[in-house]
Formats: sequence, C-alpha cells, structure tokens
Amino acid sequence: MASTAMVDSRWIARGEARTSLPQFLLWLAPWAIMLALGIYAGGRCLYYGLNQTHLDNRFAFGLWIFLDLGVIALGAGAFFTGFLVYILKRAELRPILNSAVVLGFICYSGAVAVLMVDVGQPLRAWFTFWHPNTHSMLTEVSFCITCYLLVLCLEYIPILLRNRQLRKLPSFLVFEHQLHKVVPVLAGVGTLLSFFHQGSLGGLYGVLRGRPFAFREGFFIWPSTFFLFILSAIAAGPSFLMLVTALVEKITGRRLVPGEVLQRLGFISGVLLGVYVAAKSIDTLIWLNFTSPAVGFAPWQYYSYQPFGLPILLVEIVLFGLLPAFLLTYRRTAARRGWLLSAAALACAGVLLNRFVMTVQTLALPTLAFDEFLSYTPSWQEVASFGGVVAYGVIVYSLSYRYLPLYAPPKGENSHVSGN
Amino acid sequence: MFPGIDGFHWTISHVVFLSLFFIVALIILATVVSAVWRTARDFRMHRAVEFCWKSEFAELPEAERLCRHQLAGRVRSKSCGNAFECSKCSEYSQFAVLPPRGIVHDLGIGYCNDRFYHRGHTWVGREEDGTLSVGLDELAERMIGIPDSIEMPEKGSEIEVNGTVWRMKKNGNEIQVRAPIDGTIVGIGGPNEGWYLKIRPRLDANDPATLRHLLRGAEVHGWLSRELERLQVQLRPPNTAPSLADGGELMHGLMDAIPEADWDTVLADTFLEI
Amino acid sequence: MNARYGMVIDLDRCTGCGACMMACAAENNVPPIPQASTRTGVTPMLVRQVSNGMEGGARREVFIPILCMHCEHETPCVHVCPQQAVEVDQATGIVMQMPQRCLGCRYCMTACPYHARYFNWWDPAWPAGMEKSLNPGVAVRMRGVVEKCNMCHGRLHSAKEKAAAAGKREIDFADYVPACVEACPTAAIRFGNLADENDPAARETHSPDAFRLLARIGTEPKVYYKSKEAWVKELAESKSGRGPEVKHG
Amino acid sequence: MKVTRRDLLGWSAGAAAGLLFTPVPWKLLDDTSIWTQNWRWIPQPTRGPVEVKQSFCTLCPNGCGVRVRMAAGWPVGVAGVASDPISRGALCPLGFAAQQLNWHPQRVHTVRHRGNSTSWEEARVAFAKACGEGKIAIVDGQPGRAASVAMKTFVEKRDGSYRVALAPEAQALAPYGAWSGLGAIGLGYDLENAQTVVSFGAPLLDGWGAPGRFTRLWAERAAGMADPQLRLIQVEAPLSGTAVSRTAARAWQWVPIRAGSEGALAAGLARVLLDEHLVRARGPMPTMTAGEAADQTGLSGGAILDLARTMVARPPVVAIANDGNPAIAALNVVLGAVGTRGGIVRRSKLAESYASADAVIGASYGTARAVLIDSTVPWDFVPQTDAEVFRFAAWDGGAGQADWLLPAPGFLEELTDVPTAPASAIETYAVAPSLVNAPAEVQSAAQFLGSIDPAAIAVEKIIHQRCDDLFRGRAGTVYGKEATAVAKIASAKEFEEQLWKGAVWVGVPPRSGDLRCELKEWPASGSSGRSGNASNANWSSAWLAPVLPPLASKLCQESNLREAPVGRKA
Repeated sequence: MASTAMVDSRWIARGEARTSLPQFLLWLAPWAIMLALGIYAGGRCLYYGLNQTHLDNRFAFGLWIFLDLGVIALGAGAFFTGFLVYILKRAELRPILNSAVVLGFICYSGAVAVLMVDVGQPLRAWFTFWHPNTHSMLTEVSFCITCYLLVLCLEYIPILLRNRQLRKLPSFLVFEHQLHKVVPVLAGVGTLLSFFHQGSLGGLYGVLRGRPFAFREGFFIWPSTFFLFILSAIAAGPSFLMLVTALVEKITGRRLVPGEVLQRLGFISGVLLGVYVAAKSIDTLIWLNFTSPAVGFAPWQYYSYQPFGLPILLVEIVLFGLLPAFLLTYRRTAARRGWLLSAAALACAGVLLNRFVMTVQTLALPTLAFDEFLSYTPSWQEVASFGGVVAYGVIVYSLSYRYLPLYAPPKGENSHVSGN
Repeated sequence: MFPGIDGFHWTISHVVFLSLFFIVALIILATVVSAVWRTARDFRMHRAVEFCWKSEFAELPEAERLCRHQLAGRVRSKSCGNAFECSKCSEYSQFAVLPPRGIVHDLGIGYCNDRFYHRGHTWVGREEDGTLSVGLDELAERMIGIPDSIEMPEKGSEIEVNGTVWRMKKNGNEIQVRAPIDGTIVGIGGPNEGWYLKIRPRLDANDPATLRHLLRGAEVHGWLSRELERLQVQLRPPNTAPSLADGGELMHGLMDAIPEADWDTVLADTFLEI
Repeated sequence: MNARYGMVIDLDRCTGCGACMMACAAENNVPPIPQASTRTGVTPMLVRQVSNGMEGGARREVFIPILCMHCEHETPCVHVCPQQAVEVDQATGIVMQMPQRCLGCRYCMTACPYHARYFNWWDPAWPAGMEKSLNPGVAVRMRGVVEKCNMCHGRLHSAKEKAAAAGKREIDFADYVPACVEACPTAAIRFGNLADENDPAARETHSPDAFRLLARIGTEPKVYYKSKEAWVKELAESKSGRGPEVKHG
Repeated sequence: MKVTRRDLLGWSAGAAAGLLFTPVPWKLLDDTSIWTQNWRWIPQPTRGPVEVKQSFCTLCPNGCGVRVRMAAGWPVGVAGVASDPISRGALCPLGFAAQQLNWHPQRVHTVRHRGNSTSWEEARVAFAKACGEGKIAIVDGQPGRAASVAMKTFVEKRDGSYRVALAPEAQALAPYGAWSGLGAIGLGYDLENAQTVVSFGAPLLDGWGAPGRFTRLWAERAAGMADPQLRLIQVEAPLSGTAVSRTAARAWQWVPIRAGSEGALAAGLARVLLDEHLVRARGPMPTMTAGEAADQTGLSGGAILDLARTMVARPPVVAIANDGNPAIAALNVVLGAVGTRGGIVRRSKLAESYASADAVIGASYGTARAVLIDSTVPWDFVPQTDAEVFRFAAWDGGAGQADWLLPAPGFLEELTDVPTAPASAIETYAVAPSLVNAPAEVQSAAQFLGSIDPAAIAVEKIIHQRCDDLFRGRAGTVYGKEATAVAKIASAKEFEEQLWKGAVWVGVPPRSGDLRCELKEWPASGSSGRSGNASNANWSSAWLAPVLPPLASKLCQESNLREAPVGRKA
C-alpha cells in the first residue's frame, strides 16, 4: 500500500498538496458505483431496446433530452471562457481556463454518450453525415456536437500531457508544447461550433410548427429560441464555472483562484443574464400575443394545466432571471461570496428550468383539442443513466484535479519559449 | 451515389452543408497534423530536449534559477531568464576567468576549480586527448552513495545538453542525470572509475560555446553552498536545528542514513527534475 | 401531372368498429406486441372516441380515425428529420417514412401535431408460425425506428408493377386502395387524388362540412374530415382551445 | 535498424491517414447500415406466388364473403367481397386478421380427455360406447348447414335430440316463433324496408347481424342526416358513468333508461300507443301504466309519450330486442310490425326444410348419456347436464370443462355451406370451399360422426344435393360477378359451379301475412338475458370469439376504442 501511495504521489504535480490516496479512493467509491449502475442501465437500453424506458409515442423525449440540453447549456462556460481568453484576450480569466475546458469536455462527452443510448439505432448515427437533411436543426446539432467534442478533446490533451509522469516523455512534452500553440485556433473554431450548437438546440424546439407552445418566429432559418438559448447558455456557463470552482475550493479547503476572477465571472454572467431576461420577456410577449393566437391557440390555455401554471413562467423570468442578474452585477452583493454564489446557483437553476420547460412541458401539452394532458415518470434505467453521467463528470473532474494542473496557469505562456 | 441509400439526390444545401462540415473538420485535423509534424521536426532538429528543458526550467523553483554572477557574488540578485544558456545571454561577460588548479575544500565537500559544473550536479573535466569527462559531483555522490543500479547510454550515442543522459536507481527512487554538454559518448565509466562518461563535444573542446554555460570557480562555491543550505532545510528531521554537515563534513550515503526524508522532492531539486 | 393522394373521412358515417385499424395493421405487418399499451403501441391508423361532454340524451360521441395527415406544406416531420428518413414523394404527395434510413431519434414524433407517428419500442415478434400469415408486400420494421401511415405504399407499388406490366405509365386507380379505405364497412373513408378536380374525393374536400385537424397551423394536411355536427368541426380545429374530456375505454 | 517510439507513432499515423483513402472504411459503414436493416431475428414474410381466392367466413353464423390473398399457399390477407349480397364487402374487425387465427397459441392440436391428451380412436370408442348405452344429444351453433344435416340425421337414427344454440339476433325472435308456432328459425327483420327502428339495447351498429347489413343501411339512409330516411332510436342504459355504446353514440336518438327496464318501457309505450290511439287497437293492453313505466325506466311520462309519437310518426316501424324479451315482441304486435313489410317477417322456405330443431339450448338434457357440441357453438355455452360432453373446437377459449376436447378445423380449413344469416329477411345460400389444408390432427364433428356410422352421408354429398334442390326450385337469383336468375341458368352443374366459385343464391322476398301472432294478454316480462353492454364486452353480440387474433388484442391494448372482451384469450 505504502508503495502504491508512493507511486501515486509521483503522478501528482510536485509541490501540490493532495489528499492521501485512500481518502481520494474513498471519495471516488460512491461515484464509481453510481457510474457502474448507469453503464448497466444504459447497456440494458441498448440491448433490450428503449422499452426499458418510460418514454412513449407521445412523450418521445424525456429525462435524457432534458439532461442533454441542461449539461450542454452549463458546459457553455468552456467555449465562452476560451473565447474571452484567446479571442478577447482577457488574461485575468486564464486561471480557470483549464478547469473550464475539462468541464466542457465532461458535459459534451456525457451528452453524446446519453444521446447514443437515447436513439433507437445508434449504429446509424453516422447517417446524418452520409445523407443529411440540411433543413433539420438536429443535423446542425449533431454536426456541431461532433466537431466541438473533437475540439474539446484536443483542448484537453495539453492539460493531460502536463501530468508529471506523462511529461517525462520528451515527445509528449514537445507535442503538448506545439499543440498549445494552435489551441487559439481551436478555441476560435470551438467558439463558432458551440455557438451554433447552443443555438440549434434552441432551434430544435423553436421550429416545431406543430407545437404551438414551442414554436417561435425568427430571422432567416433560425427561430428566436436559437438566440435565446445562446444567450442563456453563455450567461449561465460562467456562473456554473464559478459554482464548480467554489465547490472544489470548499471540498479541498484551498483557495484555487483569486476572488476577483470569480467576481469577474459573476459580473459577465450577470450582465448577460440581464440581456437574456430582457430578450426572453420580449419574446414571450410576442409569442403570447401574436405567434400563438395566430394558429388558434389561446395563450392562457398552456398554463391551465397544473403543475405547469403561470408561476413557472414567472419563476423562470424573475426569481431565476432578474434576481440573480441583479445580485451578480450589483457591487455590494457581488463582493460578498455568499451572495455571489447563491446568485450563480439561481442563474444555473434558471437555465435548467428553461430547458425543462422547453422539452417536457412542450410534450406534455395537448395539441389536438381532444388530446389528454400527459405526464411521464422516468424509469429507473433512465434515472440511473442520468446519474451515471453525473458520476462520470465528478470522477473525470476529480482525477483531473488530482493529477493535472487545473488551476495552475500553464507556464508555456508567461516564459516565452522561442519555439521557432 | 452514396452507399446504403436508395434514391439520394443532391441539392445545393447538401453541397453547402457537407462542404462546411468537412472544412471545419479539416481545420481541426490540420491543427493536429501541424502540431504532430512540428513535434517530429523538433526531434529531427535536436530541439526536443531544448524545448523540454526550457519548459521545465520555467517550472524550477526560484532558488534553482539564480544567475551564475549572483552565485559568484558579482551582482547582488539576478535570476536567469535564459534557461542557463549563457552563450545566448547578453549579460554574459568574459570576466569569468579560469581559477588556479586544485581541489577546494571549504564547504565540507570538495569541488575542483579546473572542472566545470552543471547545475544538475555533474561536472565536466578536460582530458588530454581533447575529449571531456563527465561525472557526478561530490554532493551528489555523497547523497546517493552506491546506487542500486545504473542505466548508462550506449557508446557512440549522441547526448544533448540538459537532456537525460543516464539514470540511476536508489532505494526505489529513480534519478535522471542531465547531460552537462552536447556531444558523442566515446567512453563509459562508472562510480568506481571516478568518471561516468567520456564525451567528444559537438564543437571543439576549446570552443568557448562548449563549456560557457557551465559554472566554475566562485560560482561553484556560491552555488554549492546554497545547495547545501537547501539540503539542510530539506533533510532536517522535523523541529530540530539544521545540522547534517556536522563539523563541516557531509556524511556519506545520505539516502541510506536518512531514509525517512522526502527523497522524491530532494532528488528532484538536486537533479533539476520536475 | 403529379398526383396528390388524400382522404376524406366522413365522421358521421364512422361507427368506431375498428375495422380500419385492424386492416391497416394486418396489411402493414404491424407486430402484436403483448407488452404494448395505448402509448407504446404501433397504430398507424388509430380511431379516437370523442364526446361533446354532455350527459344523458344530449350526449353525442364521435369517432375520429387519426392517421398520418400527409401534410402538404412545411411538412413538420420532413423538415426535422436529420437524415432524410422522411420525404414527400413529389409524384404522389405521400409523406414517405423510410425505416431503413431512420436513426430512431424520435424528433419527428415531437414535431407531429397529430401524434400519427409511432416508435418501434420492441423487436417485432409473432406467435410461433404466425409469420407465415404476414403480408409479403411489406417489410417488417426493426426495433428502434419510427413508422407511420405510408398510404399502403406496398399496394401502390404493386399497382405500379401491374401498370408497368401492361405497358401503361399511369396506374389504374382501381388497383390502388389503401387497406383502411377498403375495410371501412360504411365507406366513411374516401380516398382519391386531390389534384384531380373530377375526383369525387377531391370534390368532397370543397364541401362546407369538410375540415382539417389544426388547419390553422398551416401544414395543409391532405387528410380531410367531414361532419354535419358543428361541435365536431370546432373541436377538430381546436377553436374551443381546451377541448372536453376524452373517453377512455 | 532500430525502431523508436517515434517511428511507430509516425507509421500508425500514416497508416490511419492512408486507410481513409481506401474503400475499406466506406465499405464498413455501408455494411453496418445494411446490417442494422435486417437483423436475423426480425421475422421475414413468406415469399411466394400471390393469388387471390374467394370463400366465406364461417367464424360466425353471418357467413360474410371473404377475398383471401394467399402467398405460398398461406392466407396473408382477408378482405370483403363487394359483390356479396349479404355482407356487401364489409367485414367485422376480427375478419381482417382472421388469417392469424390458425396460428393462434390457443389452437387445439390434440384430442384431450379430462385434460390428458389421447387419440381420436379413444374418443371414437368412447362416443360409440355412449351411443350404445343411452340417448345422445348434439348441439349445433350454426343450424341449416350440410354438417347440421349430417349431425341431425345421425342423432335421429339413435332417437337422440338435435339442439341448436341460437345467435342472439335469432333468440330475440323466439317469442314470435312460439306465438306463431313456427319456431324461431326462419324468421327475420325486414330492415331494408323499415323507416323507424327502435332498438332496445341491440347493438345494431356494433356487430348485430352481418356487419354489412344494418350498418350499411344506416350509413346510406341515416348517417349525418338531420331527418334521415331510416330513424334509428336506441333505447339503452349508459354503459358506465357517462359512456354510451357505439350504437347509442351514433343513433338518431338515444333514450337513456335504467338498465334492465327495457320490458317496462315497452309495456309503457304499448300502453300509451293504445291509450292515445296512436295505433289501430290490436293486441293486448299492458297492465302497466305509463306512470309506472316512467318510474321504472327513469324517463318522464312526457318523454315516453314523445317517444311513442316519434315511433309511429314515420312507419313502418319495428322494435328490436337484444334478447328474447317477450314484452318487446308484444310491443311489435301492438305496433302491427309482425308479418308486415318493414317488420318481422317469415322467410321463404326453399332452403330451410333441413334446419328445424327439437329445441334451442337451455332446455334440460334429461337422460342424455352423451352430448356432442359442434365447434360452431359459442364457448360460453355450457350444457347443464351430467352427461359425457364431447366438445369440438379449433381454439381453446378457456371454458373447457368438457370431458372431451376435440380439435376441429380452423379458419377456412374445411368445406362447408353457408345458410341464411340469422334475422335476415331473405333466404340465402352459399358454398364455402376450404382454402387451407387442415392439419392432420383435426376433424370436424361431421367427419367424426361419419367415421362412427359408415352409413352417414358426407358433407360434399349433402351440399351437392341441396344445390340440386335449389336449382330445381327455379326460384331466386344467383349473385356472382353479375346477378342471374336461377331460371336462366342452364344446368344444375353450372349452378353448383357458380356457388363453388363464391356466388350467393338469394331467395325470393318474403310475403306479408305469412306470419301471424295472436296474443291474448300482455306477456309477463321475461328475463333480459344479455344486458345492454354485452355488445361492448364482446366483439359482436352475434358471435363470441373463442380467441381473438393477436392483432385484435393489439387493438384493445393499444387504443381506447375497444375493451378486451371478458374471458377471451388473445
């Protein structure tokens, strides 16, 4: 055991204090179990088919799609931070960049994994690139998610290669060094991709002419939800990043990034959230007064089914929108860590609620006058695979935190190596 | 046209979409390829080790990065920003004159004034036949004592300054020794010979660029004394006064003597590992 | 001249016997999955029972057969399918579902306002030996793909073959009758080429009693309904917003 | 040469890149797509020459014409025959999946004696022994077939009794049979000429008689019309809560009454009709007053009066019961709907002489030693007897307390003929050739009896005989591809050939006044056998399917349209 501990310590960056191996394993154990259960459940769905879920012909999308939209919205922190650091050259955010990349990687890979279980014939996923329907938002989604996941992998590799042992191999170290030089390009591409990905996820529902609750007018080929999703994602992304950082600091009991960084994040998040709430409110008003009545659906009727009453809309806009926007931007509250974090939490809750409403409420509401209002409770297989993704995230992040320089700014930049 | 599809027909939007898709994919691919290609090129042009060294140098603790002139007391405080490449250093000046021959014993460990010292605790000595001999300095030798195993490079293989030249094992710790100079190995020695390698330098032994980056004379004194201080701090048992050079003598086989110490860190600091 | 196949379903004539559902399922080799429920079964033709919500003698009930509406304009499912598993056949106006291209993402199902699309939640299976009673004209769909009414495309295909064998370019319309139309004991379902003004079905679509489900969404369904009862029409067009309760079996 | 890690990396990278330019990856992609399309565990339809054959569905007594698509000798699709004068191209929902029935898991394949499988020989010996030891009875579900004749003659030789399990449509006619002394068989409703039809819970639009008969009439003369030529008034209790039966839902008028109060309403109506002189006074005066009727039915007196007025507003009018309730029969007598056009009529007797039965089911079997039940008898029929029961059946409907369970031919597996449908106003006759070879282990009751009594006449012979008789009768018309009067047909052979090809012989229309019912006093309200929602529990009130085709049970599970029939296996 002692020797294993010794070996383990060799893999931890020198001078970084990390908890003892046993303690770390103890921390991982429950998550590992959760992950195993998730893999088992997912396996069942792949082997026996989707009859393992409680999805049905009317509730064709459920927990999983909500999960996808949710994590991808939260994962937006990755591309947005990259964008700020590399494109807008906001060096002060550099300390959390690595963490952001890892989070993005986790969210996207998790989402893709779940999607592969969610579709009935995963083996045909590539058809989309073979005979794509270019009018479909889903085509745009699969295109972006595939490419961007690739980008995230490439952004993750340098961080991985900085591990104390891996870097001992000269080729790795040099490759990492070279890769690092092209990362800005990747960040640019990634920004573009993720931008469109977030948007097309919004478009996914906005284009549903047959679902007046979700249908929105828009510009060119994109409904307004396209832009709302982007806004909400880049507003919530930084907040999520902030929460995770704070959480890690709490768990490890160490200050990882200077407080200003969090405040900076909070401010960006708050401003964007404000813009988003404004846009969302205008959009909602247009929809309630013009778009929906135009196809013969009285606005009130959507909210006449419990539990999806009008309150849910107000909560989304005021409690999870205006309030955090204010708390994050107002100097006095932003200065207080407690306020800052709870505001961030509200912001994240807001974007999750929005994704929930867009996916679940849309399907629950009847379209034909003689349809029922539907409810649906996920099966244990769905819940387990959901938990599996969460566990996967925690595990990957923990490992990255332990063995990789997540919060240490890579030296490559500040001491300029004259590569060539 | 495509396999597995009956009656697929092209539309302009397909062209747009697919070209967009593959362009992006190509960009991503291109970045990777270029990175790989550059890596390969670096190896080809013997720049790999230099890169590694530079990026590792950047992560050395401040104390390990002092300029030779400070070590020699010529300037008050100056840390090297040049990865110890004095030949490329603008502030390097010629007044580092060769000191008289002879072994100096004033730190409890000796060092030869006519030898040139690399900060990875190797020395370089001139031989009559124009080759250079490379060995571990006294501090390193006393620290390790007799290594459990040594893994020497092959005769005739090229070595690059700051690259790992040979590896030793001691009590389960691996020690990577950095090459002090560029050149070709012409002779293999060992702990018992008093030297480890004979090197034919890439340039002529008298070429200033060959040895310029190595420490000598007063610099060695200053450097070693600092190294000893570091050792004292690192090796002292918790809450005791620093004392391991009792009577100025550094005991032999430190690693055997004080097995409980954090040798992982000590060795890394000593041999400039990361 | 491109055809626009469509239907007019006279709800006043429908007695809800379910013959259309059975004939449809039999024609299209729909597997009888014991575990299937009202929400997980495959019923390309589904008869819904709707009441006017009144009680006693005033109560009226109507049976509404729901099948793919073969929307002509901005066909929701066609627009959303990521890999062209759904296409509007320009020659016939039939919205074709191609299971062999389907990934099973079910996006089209969320897009369809009529809930006329069905996912194969189970592997297709029949009691031992019963596969001998399957219709050779239609391929069995595998698990994990979406399907729906293709207007008995198998029958259209054989009609075309027959025409080709006879050296004709146009099919004899008598040879192409979807199973549900053929099965309806009261001839409530009329099938025809809506693009042809002389077609009786096409003429019926212009009758004042004719209407379409959710017409205002603007998808231009090619399946029309007919009823003299005002409440049925209002209900079908969702004018009343939230409709009366639906009868459960 | 020494291989370094770098070389390996380089090579693998090169290989990966190079592979993209070979057809290999694309071929693999292609293969996966093909593979996902035909997994070996996906059942494939039988390929083979497709031909269309014609016959008649003998699952219930209505005998609708069926057009059967056959692939490689197996039925793969069933559809109606438009030229069939009885069904007029319509079938009941079950008919469209009937091709599945012969593969049903519940199919009876072995002779079973008290649950243990045994052989036909055993059964034969046992039945012959029973015949020797005492009286026997045979119960027939579809009287008037050639097989019926075979069974009847067999019993009469051994002076046993030949019984008939009547379809509910015919049961409702029993009172007239009793009052006129003619027997229930041979009577029918002349719906084609009725203008007002008052149904007392009879599921007229939901499987009453041949689906193509009344439903078609209604669709053509009533559906969607504010003032229809055919007024359908449904007197029926709500099924459950506010739900109504299909017939009530689509009827011109629905009169919701208390369950089981049909008799009372009939009496009340008769009383009102006579009191108000809405009909020419005939028949007995019910003791029940309109007031009492109102109390029992839950209708207002006014409503009953209105109903009475509407009934007589558009004659001819006929009331139809869902069971043998004499009160409703008496109401028809009061309405003068017996033996008149558009009412209850007596069919011509050209083909019927064969079908008279000793008794309908229900009557006790006395000292019978053995009872043989034909496969045409509904599953829910269980004889109240301690005799040894020989039950022929193609499918095990689950009600099997019979001592002997004998596998009978399934759907389209045996040659039979199709006599007049119950409650039809006009005589019909058709021949239903078998389209599928019956499995070796099955035997029909007629074949079974034939194997016991060598002297018995084969079904083919009887059919041939009957065709001969009908031809010599020179009456009626044959509906094949086109209609031809029998008088115009050259030879008996040609006549028979036409019938074998699926043509239907249709007799002459009934003459008014052939049926008379003298009724002294109002009958005591009989037990109402089936309640109103029997129609809902079963696929068709006329025929209780022993099992449902799997697709039918699918319809129950996967839609809200029909409930799974009680006690019926799918």
